[in-house]
Amino acid sequence: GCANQTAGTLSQEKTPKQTEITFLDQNDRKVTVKAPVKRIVVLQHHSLDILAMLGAQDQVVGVVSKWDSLLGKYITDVFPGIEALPTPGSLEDCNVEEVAKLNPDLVIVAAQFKKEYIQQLENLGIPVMTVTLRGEGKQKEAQNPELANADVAYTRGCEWAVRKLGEVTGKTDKAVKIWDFAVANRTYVEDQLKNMSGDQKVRVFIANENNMTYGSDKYVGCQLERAGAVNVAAAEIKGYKEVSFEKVAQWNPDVIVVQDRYKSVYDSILADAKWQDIKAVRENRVILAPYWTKPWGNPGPDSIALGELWLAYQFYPDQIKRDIVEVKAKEFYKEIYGINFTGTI
Amino acid sequence: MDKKVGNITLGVVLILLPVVLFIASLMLGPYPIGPFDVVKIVLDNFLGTGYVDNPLAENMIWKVRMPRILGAVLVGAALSVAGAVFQGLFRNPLASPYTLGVSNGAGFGAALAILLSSGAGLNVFFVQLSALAFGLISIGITFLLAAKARRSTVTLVLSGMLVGALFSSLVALIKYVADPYEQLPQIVFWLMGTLSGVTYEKLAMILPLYLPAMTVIFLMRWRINILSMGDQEARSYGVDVKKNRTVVILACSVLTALVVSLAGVIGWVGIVIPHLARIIAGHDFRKLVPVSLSLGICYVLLIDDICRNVTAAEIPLGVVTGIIGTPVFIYFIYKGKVRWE
Amino acid sequence: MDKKVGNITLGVVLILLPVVLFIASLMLGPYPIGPFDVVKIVLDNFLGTGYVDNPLAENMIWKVRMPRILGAVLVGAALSVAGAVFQGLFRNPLASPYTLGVSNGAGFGAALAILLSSGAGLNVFFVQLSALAFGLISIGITFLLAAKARRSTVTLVLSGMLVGALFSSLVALIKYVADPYEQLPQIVFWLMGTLSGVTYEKLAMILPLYLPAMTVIFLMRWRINILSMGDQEARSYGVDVKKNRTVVILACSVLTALVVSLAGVIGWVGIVIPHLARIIAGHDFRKLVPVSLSLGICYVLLIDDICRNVTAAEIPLGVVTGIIGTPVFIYFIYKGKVRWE
Amino acid sequence: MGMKLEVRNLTFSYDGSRKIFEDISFQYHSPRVFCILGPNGTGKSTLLRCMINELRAQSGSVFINDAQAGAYNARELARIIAYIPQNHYPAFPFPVLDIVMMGRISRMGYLANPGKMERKIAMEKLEFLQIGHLKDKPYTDISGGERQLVMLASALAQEPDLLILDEPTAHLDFGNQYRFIQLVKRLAANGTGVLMTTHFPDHPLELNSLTAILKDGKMIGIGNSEELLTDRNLTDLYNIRVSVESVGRKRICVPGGFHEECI
Amino acid sequence: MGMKLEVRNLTFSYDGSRKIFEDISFQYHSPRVFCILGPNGTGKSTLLRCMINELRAQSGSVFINDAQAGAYNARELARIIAYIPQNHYPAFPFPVLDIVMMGRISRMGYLANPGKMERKIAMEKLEFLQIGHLKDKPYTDISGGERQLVMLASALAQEPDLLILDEPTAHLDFGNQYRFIQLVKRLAANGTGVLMTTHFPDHPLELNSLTAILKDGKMIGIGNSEELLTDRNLTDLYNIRVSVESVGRKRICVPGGFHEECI
Ligand SMILES: Nc1ncnc2c1ncn2[C@@H]1O[C@H](COP(=O)(O)OP(=O)(O)OP(=O)(O)O)[C@@H](O)[C@H]1O
Ligand SMILES: Nc1ncnc2c1ncn2[C@@H]1O[C@H](COP(=O)(O)OP(=O)(O)OP(=O)(O)O)[C@@H](O)[C@H]1O
Ligand SMILES: [Mg+2]
Ligand SMILES: [Mg+2]
Repeated sequence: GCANQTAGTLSQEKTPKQTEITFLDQNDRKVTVKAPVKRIVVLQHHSLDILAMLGAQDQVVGVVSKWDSLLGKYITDVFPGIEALPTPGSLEDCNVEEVAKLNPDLVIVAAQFKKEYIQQLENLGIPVMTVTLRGEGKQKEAQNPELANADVAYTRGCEWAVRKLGEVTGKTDKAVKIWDFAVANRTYVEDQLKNMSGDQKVRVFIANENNMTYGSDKYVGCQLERAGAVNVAAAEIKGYKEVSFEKVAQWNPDVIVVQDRYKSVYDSILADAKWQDIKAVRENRVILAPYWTKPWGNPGPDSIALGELWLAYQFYPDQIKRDIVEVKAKEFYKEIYGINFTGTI
Repeated sequence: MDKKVGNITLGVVLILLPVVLFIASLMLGPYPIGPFDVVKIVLDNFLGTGYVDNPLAENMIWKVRMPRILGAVLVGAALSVAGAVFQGLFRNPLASPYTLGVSNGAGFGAALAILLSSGAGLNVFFVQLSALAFGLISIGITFLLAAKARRSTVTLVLSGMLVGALFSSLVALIKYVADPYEQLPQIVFWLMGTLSGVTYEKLAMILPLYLPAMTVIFLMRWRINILSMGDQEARSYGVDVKKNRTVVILACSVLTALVVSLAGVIGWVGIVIPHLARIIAGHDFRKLVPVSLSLGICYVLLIDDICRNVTAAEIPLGVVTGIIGTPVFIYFIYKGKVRWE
Repeated sequence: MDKKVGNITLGVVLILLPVVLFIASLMLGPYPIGPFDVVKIVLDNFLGTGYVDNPLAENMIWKVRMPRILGAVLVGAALSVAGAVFQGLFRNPLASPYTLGVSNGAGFGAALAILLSSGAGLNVFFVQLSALAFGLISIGITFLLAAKARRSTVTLVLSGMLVGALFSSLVALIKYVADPYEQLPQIVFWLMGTLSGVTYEKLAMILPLYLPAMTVIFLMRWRINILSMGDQEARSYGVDVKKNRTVVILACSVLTALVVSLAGVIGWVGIVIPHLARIIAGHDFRKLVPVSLSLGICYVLLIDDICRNVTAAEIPLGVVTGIIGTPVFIYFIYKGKVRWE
Repeated sequence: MGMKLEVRNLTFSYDGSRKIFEDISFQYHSPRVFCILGPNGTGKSTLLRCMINELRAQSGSVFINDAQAGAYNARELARIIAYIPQNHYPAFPFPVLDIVMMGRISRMGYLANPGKMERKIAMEKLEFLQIGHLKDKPYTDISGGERQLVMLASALAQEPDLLILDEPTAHLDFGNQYRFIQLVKRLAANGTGVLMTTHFPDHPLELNSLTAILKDGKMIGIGNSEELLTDRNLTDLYNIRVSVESVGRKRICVPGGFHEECI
Repeated sequence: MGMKLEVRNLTFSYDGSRKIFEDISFQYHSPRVFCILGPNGTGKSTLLRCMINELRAQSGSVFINDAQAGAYNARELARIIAYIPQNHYPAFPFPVLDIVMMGRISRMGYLANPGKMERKIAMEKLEFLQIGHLKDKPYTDISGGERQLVMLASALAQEPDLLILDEPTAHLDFGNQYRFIQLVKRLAANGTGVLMTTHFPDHPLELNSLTAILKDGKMIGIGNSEELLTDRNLTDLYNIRVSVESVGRKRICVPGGFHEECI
């Protein structure tokens, strides 16, 4: 009985508005979907966030497991009802049958999603789209740790993700609005900081748990650069690596940035005797980055729109005023997510 | 109960159980297909009744469930048989198919392939091939090392352990340099072992080596008995120890490398199932090999069914293997049934 | 060379080498402090010269390098000694301090503690304590299981292996349910083993058990020789096998649990160093234990120096252990020096 | 001085069903020599292992100096009794001297390593058995007979009241067998008892020992060797014709009588 | 039928320096019985292991049927020679019958499992040695003498031209020793050679065998037992007084002469 019914829904023609579109996804795989899609399974958390920005929550029928810790608590504010959605997979894998049971028109997966599953989903006639948030530039420059190229790659990648997700969900206008907002904010920061010379720039160290830091090819590095800072680890370290305290002491950074999900790291830096002779600690410039600035490995529109701005304000409060940050944050949350901004600046 | 009758009953059970589990596994899955529909779909394929009710269900059976279940069968059989043989041959209850470092070699191959592939170009066959190749290379190195030194079994085991350690360091190195967001999860995931990625193509890739290797072990069961008596004893019985041992170890290692390349490093099966089989069958490989085979297949089928069906997201194999298998084994240790010497 | 003279030379080398390496390690580090400054800083502390050149450098020596180097000493000593004892006691060249599942137990303890802590409240001592507690619990379970069954060494080893398998499944379960961004990396990182998190507080936490356990093993060296002859033989010499074996295994397991709780699961040392020590010292634990101790300390100090100094980012211990240690061991296998039976 | 070993109604089975021996009782006072004879597989080794409390009997008990054998801990027992099994599977290649020193453990402090004194005693025992030259050899790499002598030296180093030896001459050469018998006499004379199994009726005859005959799970005879080991008894015991002959002062058992016989 | 074993100038050393024996040469044609006598640790077992190519001599060579022993592969050699070592360390508790069937492997197909025929032959050998009742017992759980008989059955199942046995009677009881000697006679009569080491000069005397005496790394005598085994030679060999006495038709060696002697 069940099986027949499933088949029935599948073969049944959807509303005539749908048109078939074909494109290359961010892993250069050809994807064909009937847009706008009705039922999406989202196994990539940035995409889930972007879909919430786009206002496509109703089209999402399944989400990545552990979405709450991948994105943070705010997601329940911007995506009411997400708790009730099934979680048929993670960033790396899924239960193919569970996905099939949801009858999706499209599955969005992350870069690390196993290729075998993509194959199996396609065998079942389910289109899969990979979102990596990096433009094509990334592959060619993968071995090259130059920040400028990574910056281009992340920017293009994020733009593509916003526009393409807008297109497949039929929210093209909103996509344009989101991206324009991000670009405008970024340009504002750029303008404010354009007269700064290299030796004026603050030298920043990003502290994570387990003595890990972000080196050169992560988005957060671009974010710092965009905010007019120098990542002290970027010259010697690529990617996400452990560094010893000795190395940090040698770099002696002006500012230390800690994400607010690593509050314990922040506390221990302030408390531990050995850190007290590091410049940033001595000068009280250890800062905790709030969730909405998203200083992550990959960019979202809000990390471009708000994160860069906030960091620049932290580094150069003379050039970037607190009010501006507050206005922009409130505007972003109201205009894009459609809720009130409740974060602290 | 008469001992002979008991033996026959046991034999029948050990043959039927995997078959029953195989069929049951085909019927189990989160995507709802009734048992009759499963039968219909399977029969349709063989009889060409042309009666296709639901193409998605048909795909589910043939493209999703079947290759995975076949994979479970091959993995269970290979690991448990190789484990039983190694434990006997090395006279070491701690031995497993991974003792000689094959899994680390294969793991390195896979990690290397993942590292070298750009995100878009990742080819699963390349990964599998590389895993297989390095699995075999690691065995080659082990034999080379052991051959240069004294040729005893202990030297071989130590060489294998060493080669394994080397490759596991190399895997750590690759993990260290890999992209933490894209490649690292792939590598970690691969190493953890899973049956969900099995496809017909992958199966087809391993069968040409798998079947001969398994056949060799089956045919040499009596010789393995004699080899397990010790090198000198076997030699004076007229068994060319070096040659025969090499063939047996190679066959087991090839089996291991094949299934590791197919499904990653699946733990527990290769060390615990042989011990359980030994409780039932004793130390005689004529019985021990088929019993291990049957138990290994049943066990992996069962475990995989649990992984696929219990929760929405798949439970990793490594979680279920230990948690299901341990109580059984505890029971037998408790009963004093686990004897070695 | 006269054998006696050779023995004395060897003894002196084995005592001096760790000391020299210890001092050298204090002088090595990415943060540049000249050797003389190091000496000055160290002397200052003991003589109270009040001569403080550079507070950061002083912190670096006392708060960063010293605890870490002390950690390396404790870890190297414990793992290599416990490995040597287990290999002899179980008469099994594949045995290691982790054979009885202590590491998996401790790993589970740590993972559980990390899972239970909210991100902000993560207390490293709680993690260490939990690791230690579960390490000891796992040993307790192993003994209990083995005691209920036949009390042979093999049963004990199998029980340990089993308990280890169970805990490793439970660790997999925790990994599966853990928060992927905050808890999972912590757990993975912890399990990989590192000396970078060692502090005086952590050291102080393990010493009260560490020193007695190590002393017991040292004092019982001759008894371990007799135990390694086999249960019946030892008993007829007048050694209460069950009691003595339990004490020795407990001491080794406690040492293992302690250093695992301190620095995570560090591989290779506990299995390969004892084999190297056996080449130098033979099977007599009166020599084997101190030689293992010395080699273990040197090896871990050396490895850690490499991890700390070679690149800006720390290299994980697991990468270096295998890649440095393997050539040495290959050399000895090649030379046919590795003998077991 | 001298010790007392008493076996009362001892019944043993490995598997709980087939009884290896049943209802065996005897008393033995050291330092007299006590030989146990019996065909292969009759339970001699099993009986010895019950006496040293390695195997637990199904019923009956063993008393050592009037206390249950089970009441002694390993250390106490090892000071009274040294035991050498019929077969020993060597583990690690310890030097011969170390093996002999191991015999001293029950007389050393709990955490002590062997010192000069243990070394001296061990060397004495080796020299005494004329195998001093083996002292540094790994005991895994010596001949079968040499190993048997080393085990004996180790047992002597234990300085027990009673030696329980399972076929101690099995791998000794003709000369060493003879010397061993002389040694047993001397030990007895000096107050150390010897309880041994043997396949040679010549041994109890030569030693003039207390002798027991085990057959088909029963102790079918116990007494002075001279009286017990008659042509008739031995013929019954081994199922071949045996005649006990006098050669000078000695009495020698000759198998097969004077005539060839078919197997 | 009948095989030829020739040893030419054989010198052996375990460590490359101390020579166990030097420049040993002899010829042996089966099926005559050949006994090797010598004190403990003199190199008898070592010599046997050289003959079956388990140890490689430093110089000199062993010829089997006029081809170098090293030229035979294990299977070929096992069809000609069956060897039982002095000590065997059992591995897994295989049933006795399986152990005996293992002797058949050199006569079975490479990938064959033993069938009815192998079972039958193995059973025959067990019955022949009167240990048929042991067939299902794990061979780890039988007595020392029983195990020695099982190993003998296994060697017999090999149906070789020559049995090389290292102290085959060490753990046999008095009766089984006698029966074993009768068996050797019968084997020789039926064309199977037996080359054995023994500590009992009575054995070569009873067997009237070719006999060699090994002492201090030399073969100090080879010849007919009657001629070789004199009072004087045996006294020299074992360092105790030995007299060879006649008891009826038999000749028996009596250690220690007629007088007590000190060790
Ligand atoms: N571990 C065991 N488990 C079960 N049965 C055993 C075991 N050891 C010996 N037996 C059996 O018990 C009986 C007595 O064995 P035991 O070794 O005591 O004989 P024995 O008199 O010492 O013989 P031998 O003269 O050959 O040494 C034999 O039938 C043997 O098969
Ligand atoms: N594996 C070995 N390595 C080194 N030396 C050995 C080894 N085996 C035996 N030896 C030594 O070689 C000599 C001869 O030993 P072998 O076993 O051949 O003597 P045997 O004549 O058989 O003595 P037995 O009558 O006691 O069995 C002895 O001195 C012994 O110590
Ligand atoms: Mg016996
Ligand atoms: Mg010998």
